[in-house]
Amino acid sequence: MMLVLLGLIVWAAGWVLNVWISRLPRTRATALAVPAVFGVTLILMWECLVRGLGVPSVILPPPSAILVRLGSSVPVLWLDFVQTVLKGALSGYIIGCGAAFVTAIIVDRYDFLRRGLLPVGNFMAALPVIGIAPILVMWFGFDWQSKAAVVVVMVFFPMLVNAVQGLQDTTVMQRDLMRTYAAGYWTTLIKLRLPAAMPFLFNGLKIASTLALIGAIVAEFFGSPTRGMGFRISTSVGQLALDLVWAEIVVAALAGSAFYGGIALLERAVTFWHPSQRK
Amino acid sequence: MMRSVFPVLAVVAVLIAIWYAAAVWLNTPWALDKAKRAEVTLSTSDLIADTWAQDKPKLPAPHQVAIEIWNTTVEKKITSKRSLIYHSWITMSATVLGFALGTALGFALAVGIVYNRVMDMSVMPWVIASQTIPILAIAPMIIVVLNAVGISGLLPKALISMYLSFFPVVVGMVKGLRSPDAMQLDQMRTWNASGGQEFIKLRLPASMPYLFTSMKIAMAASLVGAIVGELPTGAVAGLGARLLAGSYYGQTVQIWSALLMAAALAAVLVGVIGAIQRVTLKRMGLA
Amino acid sequence: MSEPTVPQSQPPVIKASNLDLTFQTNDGPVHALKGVNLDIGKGEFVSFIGPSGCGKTTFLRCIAALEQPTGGTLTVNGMTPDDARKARAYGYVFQAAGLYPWRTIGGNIRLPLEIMGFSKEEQAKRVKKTLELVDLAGFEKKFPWQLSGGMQQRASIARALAFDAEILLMDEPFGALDEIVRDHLNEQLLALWSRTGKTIGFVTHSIPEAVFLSTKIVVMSPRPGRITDVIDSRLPRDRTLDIRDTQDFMDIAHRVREGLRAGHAYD
Amino acid sequence: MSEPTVPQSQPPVIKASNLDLTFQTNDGPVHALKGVNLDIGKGEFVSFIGPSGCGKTTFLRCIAALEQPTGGTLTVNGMTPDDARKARAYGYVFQAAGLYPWRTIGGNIRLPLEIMGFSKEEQAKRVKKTLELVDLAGFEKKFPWQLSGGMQQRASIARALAFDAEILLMDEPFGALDEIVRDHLNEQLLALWSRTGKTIGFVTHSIPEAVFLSTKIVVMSPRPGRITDVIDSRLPRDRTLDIRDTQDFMDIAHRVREGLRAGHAYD
Amino acid sequence: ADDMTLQLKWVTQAQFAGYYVALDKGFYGEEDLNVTIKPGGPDIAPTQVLAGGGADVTVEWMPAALSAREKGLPMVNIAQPFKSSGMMLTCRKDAGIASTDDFKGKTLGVWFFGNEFPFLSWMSQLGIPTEGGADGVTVLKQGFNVDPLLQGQAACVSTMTYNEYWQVIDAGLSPDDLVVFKYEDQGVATLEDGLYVLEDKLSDPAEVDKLTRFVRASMKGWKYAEENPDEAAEIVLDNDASGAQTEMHQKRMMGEIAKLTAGSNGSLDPADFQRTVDSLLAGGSDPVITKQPEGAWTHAITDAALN
Ligand SMILES: Nc1ncnc2c1ncn2[C@@H]1O[C@H](COP(=O)(O)OP(=O)(O)OP(=O)(O)O)[C@@H](O)[C@H]1O
Ligand SMILES: Nc1ncnc2c1ncn2[C@@H]1O[C@H](COP(=O)(O)OP(=O)(O)OP(=O)(O)O)[C@@H](O)[C@H]1O
Ligand SMILES: Cc1ncc(C[n+]2csc(CCO)c2C)c(N)n1
Ligand SMILES: [Mg+2]
Ligand SMILES: [Mg+2]
Repeated sequence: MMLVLLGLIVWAAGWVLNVWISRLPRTRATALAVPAVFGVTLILMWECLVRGLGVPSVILPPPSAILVRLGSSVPVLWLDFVQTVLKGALSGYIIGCGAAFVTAIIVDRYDFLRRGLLPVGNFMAALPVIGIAPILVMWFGFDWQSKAAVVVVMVFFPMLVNAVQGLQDTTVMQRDLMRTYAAGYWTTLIKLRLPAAMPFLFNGLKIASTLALIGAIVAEFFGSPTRGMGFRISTSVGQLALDLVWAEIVVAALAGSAFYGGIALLERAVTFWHPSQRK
Repeated sequence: MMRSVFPVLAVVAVLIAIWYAAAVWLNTPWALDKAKRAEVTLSTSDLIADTWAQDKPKLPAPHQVAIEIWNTTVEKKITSKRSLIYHSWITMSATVLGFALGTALGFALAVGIVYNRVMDMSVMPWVIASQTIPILAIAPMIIVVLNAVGISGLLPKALISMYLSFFPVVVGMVKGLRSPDAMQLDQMRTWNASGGQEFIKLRLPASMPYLFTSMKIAMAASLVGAIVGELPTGAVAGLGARLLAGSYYGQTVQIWSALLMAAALAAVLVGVIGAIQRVTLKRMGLA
Repeated sequence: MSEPTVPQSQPPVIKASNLDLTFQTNDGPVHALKGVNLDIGKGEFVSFIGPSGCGKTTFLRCIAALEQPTGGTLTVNGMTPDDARKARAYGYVFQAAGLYPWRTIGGNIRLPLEIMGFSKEEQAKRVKKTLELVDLAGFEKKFPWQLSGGMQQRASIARALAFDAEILLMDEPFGALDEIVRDHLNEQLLALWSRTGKTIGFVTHSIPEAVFLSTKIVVMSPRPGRITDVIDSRLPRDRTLDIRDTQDFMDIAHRVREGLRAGHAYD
Repeated sequence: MSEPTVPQSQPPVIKASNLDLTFQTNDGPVHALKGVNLDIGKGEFVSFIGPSGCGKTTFLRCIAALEQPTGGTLTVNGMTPDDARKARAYGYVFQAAGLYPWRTIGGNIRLPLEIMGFSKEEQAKRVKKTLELVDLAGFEKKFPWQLSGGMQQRASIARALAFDAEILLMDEPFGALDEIVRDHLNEQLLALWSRTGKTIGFVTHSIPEAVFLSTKIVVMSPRPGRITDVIDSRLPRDRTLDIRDTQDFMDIAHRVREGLRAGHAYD
Repeated sequence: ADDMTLQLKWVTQAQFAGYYVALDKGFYGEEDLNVTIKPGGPDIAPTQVLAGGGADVTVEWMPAALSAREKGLPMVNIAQPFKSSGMMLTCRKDAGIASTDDFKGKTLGVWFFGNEFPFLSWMSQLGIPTEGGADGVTVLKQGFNVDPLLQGQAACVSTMTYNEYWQVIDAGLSPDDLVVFKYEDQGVATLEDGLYVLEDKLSDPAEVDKLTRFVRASMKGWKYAEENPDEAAEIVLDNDASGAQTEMHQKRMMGEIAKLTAGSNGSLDPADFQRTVDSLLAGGSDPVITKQPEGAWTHAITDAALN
C-alpha cells in the first residue's frame, strides 16, 4: 500500500517538476527534459504499482526486472534486432516506399490511373495485415523475405497516397511559371514538383516507419525461423518469460522511435524551407 | 459519375485479370506435384482449370472467393455461425465501440495538448513511441490483465481498437485545434471571449475538416484492432476468428473471403464517416 | 502647421506616453516601438502611415491589448488597455477579412454578439442594421466564399461595428481592394464616422486615403518605430471625393509624402 | 485623343483581333473576354486597368499562352502565342512573388537560366547583374522567407528579367507594396524599359501608376471583359515622379477614372 | 450453483469434446456447477490466463505446466484424462527421410509458444543440435497449419494424430508418401491435456469440493464422448462460434481422441508423470526443467471424484 501511495506521489512530483520546467524559457534542453521527466515518472509509477499491488511477474513484470533482462540478454536481442529490423523491416520499407514513389510518379502522370487506382488502393489498404501475413508467409517462405513482403504491402498505400498528393501540391502559379519558361515534363518534375512534394513524402515516410516495424514483427507470429523479435515475443509469452517479452518490446519501441526520429531529422534538413519547419 | 466510375472499373478489371494469372502461376506447382504422384500428365487447359479449382490453393481464383462470399452471406441466415454477415457484425461492434473510445481519448489528449503547456511538451513523443509497440504482442497481455480484473467480452477487444485508433485522432486534432491563425485568435481576444467560447466557436469548428479526416483513418485502424483483439480472446467469433480458423486449416478460400469482407466492412464504415463529413461540412459551408 | 494639442476640456480617449515595445526573437531583440507619444481625442479619425515594418500594426495592437508594451504608459478611457478590452471598448478590423468560413455572413456578424451575450432578438436586429450599413442586405445567408473580396471586407467591417464599440481600430482594411471600390468604401466609412462620432484608428499605405479620411495623420519611421510627424488636417469634416482635387488636400498629401520619404530606407 | 494606330512601318508585336474567351465552369459558362481588339507595338509600355474580375489577368495569360482563347486570333511576333512561348519570348511576373521556398534568392533567379541551358558562368553573371538591377545585391544566399514582401517581389521581377525575354508581362507586380517602395520600383522599371526597349504589358489597379508608367493605357469593363478605352499617353518617355503634378498627367488620370467608373458595379 | 471457468488450450474442437459434452448433457449442472468454457488459440497462454485469474482450471500440456512451475507459477495437475500423447513428426518421403538418422541437415517445422519442449528434449536425446548446419536440423517456427510440408519448405512438420495429420491427408498426400514419427513410439512422449489449477486452491476445502465435482462431471463427459463419438462431435460443432469446423473433420478427430483418452480414468499415473519429467530433465545442455518438481500433481481431487 505504501508503494502504491509512493507511486502516486512520484506522479504528482513529476508533474510539478514538469510544470516548473515548462515555465522556463523554451530551449533545446527544456524541450527534451519535459518528455523525459514524464517518461521517468511513468516508469517509476509502474514500478511502484506493480510491487505495491503484488502483480505477479508472469502478468506484468516491474521495469527493474525488464531492465535487468535487457542487460543480460543483449546477444539474443541483437540477433532478433538484426533479423526483424535490419533484414525484415528495413528492406521492406525501402522496397515498399521506393515502389510507391515510382508508382506515384506514373499514377500522377496519367490522370486515368489516378482516378482508377487510388479508390481501389484505399480499399486494398484496408485489408488487415493479420490476414495478409499468413498468406505472404505461405508465398515467400519463412525467413525475412516474407516479413519484408508484409512490410511492403503495409507501407505501400500510405506512401502512395502521400506521394501522389505531394506531387500535386504545386500552385497554379508555380506551374504556369514553368510553362512560361517552356520547361518540359521532366524539368518541371525535377525542379518544381519533387521539391514541392517533399513535405508530403516525409509525412508518408514517417507513417510508414512505424508501420514497417509493426508489420515485420506481426508477420513473425505466422511462421519464422527461430529468431526475430516477433518469434521471441510469442515464444516467450508461452514460456512465461515476460521480462524477455518486455525487453523485446522496449527494443521495438526504441528502434521505432529512433527510426521515426531519424526521419524527422532528415525531414528538417530537407524541408527546412517549409513553414512548419521554421520557427 | 462516369468519369470516376469507369477508371475504377477498368483498374478492377485489370487487377482481376492479374489475379487469375497469378492464381495459375502460384497454384501450378501443387497441380503438377499432384499429377506426378497420380502419374498423369496434364494438358495446358487441364492445368489452368485445375489451378482455378483447387481445394486449398495457394491463391484462390476470384470466382472461388466470390462463390464463398456468396455462400456465406446471401445463402446463410445472418444469425448462423457460418454466416460472414454474423461475423462481420461481431467485428463491427468491437470496431465501432473501440473507435468511439479512441476518438474520445484522442480528442481529450488533443485538447490537453493544445491548452496545457506541460502536456504539449511531454505527451507527443510518448504517443508516438506507443505506436511503435507491436500491438499483436501486447494484445494477449492486455486481455489477460483485463480478464484478471474481471473485464471480458466486447470491451477488451474495443480497448485494443482504441489503442490503435486514438493516434490519428490526436495528431489530426492537435493540428486542427491549432489551425485558427493568430488573427482569428486575436479577434476572440478583442471581443473578450472566454476560453470556452474560444473553443466552441473557433477552435472546434475550425478543426472539423481535420477531425473527419483523422476519424476515417482511425476507423480503419480500429477495425484492424478489433481483428487483432479477436485472436487472443479465443478467436471465438468475428472476422479475425474466421481468418485464423482459415489459416489453421489452410482454407485459403475462407481466408480471402474474410479478408475481402473486412476490407468491405472498412469501406462501409469509412464511407459512413465520409457521408457524415459531407453533410456536416456542407451545412458548415466548408464543402 | 504646429504640433496639435487636444482641447483641455476633453480628456484624450487614448493616451500614449513614451511607449516602448521590444520583441524578443531568436535572432536578437526587435525594437518595434520607441518613445511613442500620442493623444487621441474622442471622435477623432486618426490615420497611421509609414513604411512596411515600422510598427503601425504593433501600435494598434498595443491599444487593443493584443500586445504588451515593454515600457511607457498607455491608457484608454483612463484605464489600462486590457481593462478597456474586457469592457469591450474595441471593434477591430484586421488587414484580411478573416471571416469564419463555416459561418454565414449573418453568422459571422452575430459571432461577437453571441459572445457578448446579446439577446436573440437584439442580435437579429443588429445584424440586419449593420448589414444594411455596409450595403450587404440580402447576403445574410451566404457563406464568405460566395462573396467577392470587397464584399467580404465589408462584412468584416460590419462585424466590428455590430456591437457598437466606442473605439474602432482598422488595420489596412481596404488594402486588397481596387481603387473604385476603395473610394466607395471610404465615403461610406466617413459617413458612418460622422453619424456615430466613434473614435477611429486607421492604418493605411495609401497617402490619398489617409489624407481623405483623417482629422489627424500620424507618420511613422521604420525601426525602431517612432512617430516622425503628426499632421492635423484642416479639411472640413464633411468631405466628398472631389476634395482630392483641392490645394489643401495636395498640400497635406505632399507633407505626408515628404515625411514618409525622409524615414524611408528601401526595405 | 483618338483611337491610336501603330505606325505601318513596324508590324505590331502583339496583335489581338476579336479575341473571345469563355470559361466552362460548373455553374455555367463565364464570359471572361469578348471581342477584344488590340495592337501592341514593339517597345511599347501598355498598362491594363479595370475593375476586379474584368479579365486583365486572363488577357495577359492568353498572350503568354497560359490560356487558350475560344475565339478570334492572337499573334505574337507573327506566330501563335504557344510558339512564342516555346521560343521563350516571355518574362512573366505574377501578382504574388511566387518564389520557390526551397531555393535561395540566387537559386530562384538562376532557375529559368538552368532550364534554358545557360552556361554556369553565364548564369552567375546574369544573377549578379539582375540582383543589382533590383537593389538586392548581397541577398543572393538568403531564402525567400527571410526577406520582406517587397524584396521578394523585386526578386521575382529579377527572375523574369534574367533571361532577357523580349516581352515582359507583369500582373500587378507592385500590388502588395507600400507607396514609397512602389514609387521607387516604378522609377527603376521605367529606367530598365527605356534602356532595353522591351515591350511591356502591365496590369495594375492604381490609376496614377498606370498613367505614370505607360505609353498606352487599356481600360477594361467587367464581364464580359471588353476594352472600353485605349488611351495613348502624350507624356514624354523620360519621366520623373514630379510628372504626376502636371496637368497632362491629371487629365489622363481623369479620363482613366471616368472610364473605370463607367464600367463599375460595386461589388 | 457454483461458477467455474475452464480455459482450453486451443480452439473449440473435438480435442476438448469431454468438457463440451459434460456442459451440453448437463453433467456440470447435475454437480451444481455453472461452467464457462473459454476456447484458446494461438495467442493464448493458458498458464498466463491461470496466473491472471481469468480461469479456475486450465487444460495444458505437462511440459509447459512444469516449466511454468519452475518459473514460480505453482501449477498443479489435478486430473489427466489423456493417457497417451498424440504428437508426431510427419515427414515427406520425397524429402529423403526414412528414419531419425536422416534429420541432419533438414528443416523441421515445430510449434512454439510453450509447445516446443517435447521436440527439444527429443532432439537432445537424439543428440541433434537445433541450430542448423550440416550436423543439426534447422527449426522453423511452424505457423498454424501444415503448409510448410505441402509447399516443400520443410521436410517434416509437427502434427497431432487427431488433427494436422489429417489435414496433410486431405490436402492430397497419401499415407504412402509420408513417414511419421510418433513421440510415443520414440519413447519421448510427454503428457498432454491435463487439468491444472493453482496450488492455493487446494488448501481451501470449498474449492477442493468444487474441483472434485468438476472433475467428476468432466470425466463423465469424456466417457460419454468415447462411447458416442459422433454425437460428441456434433456437440462440439454446436459450440464452435467461429463456424469454421467441418463435421467430417470433427468426427474423425473424435475417433482419434478416443484412442488417447482410452485407458485413463482421469487420475494421473505417477509412472507417466515420472517418464515426462525424465524426458524433460534429459534435455542436454538446455533442459526444459532443471530439477525434479515437487508437488506438481495431486490425487486428492481424482481420488475424491472417482470414489
Ligand atoms: N510577434 C512579433 N515577434 C517579433 N517581431 C515582431 C512581431 N510582430 C512584429 N514584429 C516586428 O516588429 C516590427 C513592426 O511590425 P508591424 O507589424 O507593427 O509593422 P507594420 O508597420 O504594421 O508593417 P506593415 O505595413 O508591413 O503591416 C517589424 O519589424 C516586425 O518584424
Ligand atoms: N480558370 C478559370 N475558370 C473559370 N473562371 C475563371 C477562371 N479564371 C478566371 N475566371 C473568371 O474570369 C473572369 C476574369 O478573371 P481575371 O482573373 O482575368 O480578372 P482580373 O481582371 O485579373 O481581376 P483581378 O483584378 O481581380 O485580378 C472572372 O470573372 C473570373 O472569375
Ligand atoms: C502457434 C501454434 N502453436 C501451437 C500449435 C499447436 N497446438 C497447440 S494445442 C494443439 C492441440 C491440437 O491441435 C496444437 C496442435 C499450433 N498449431 N500453432
Ligand atoms: Mg501591419
Ligand atoms: Mg488579376
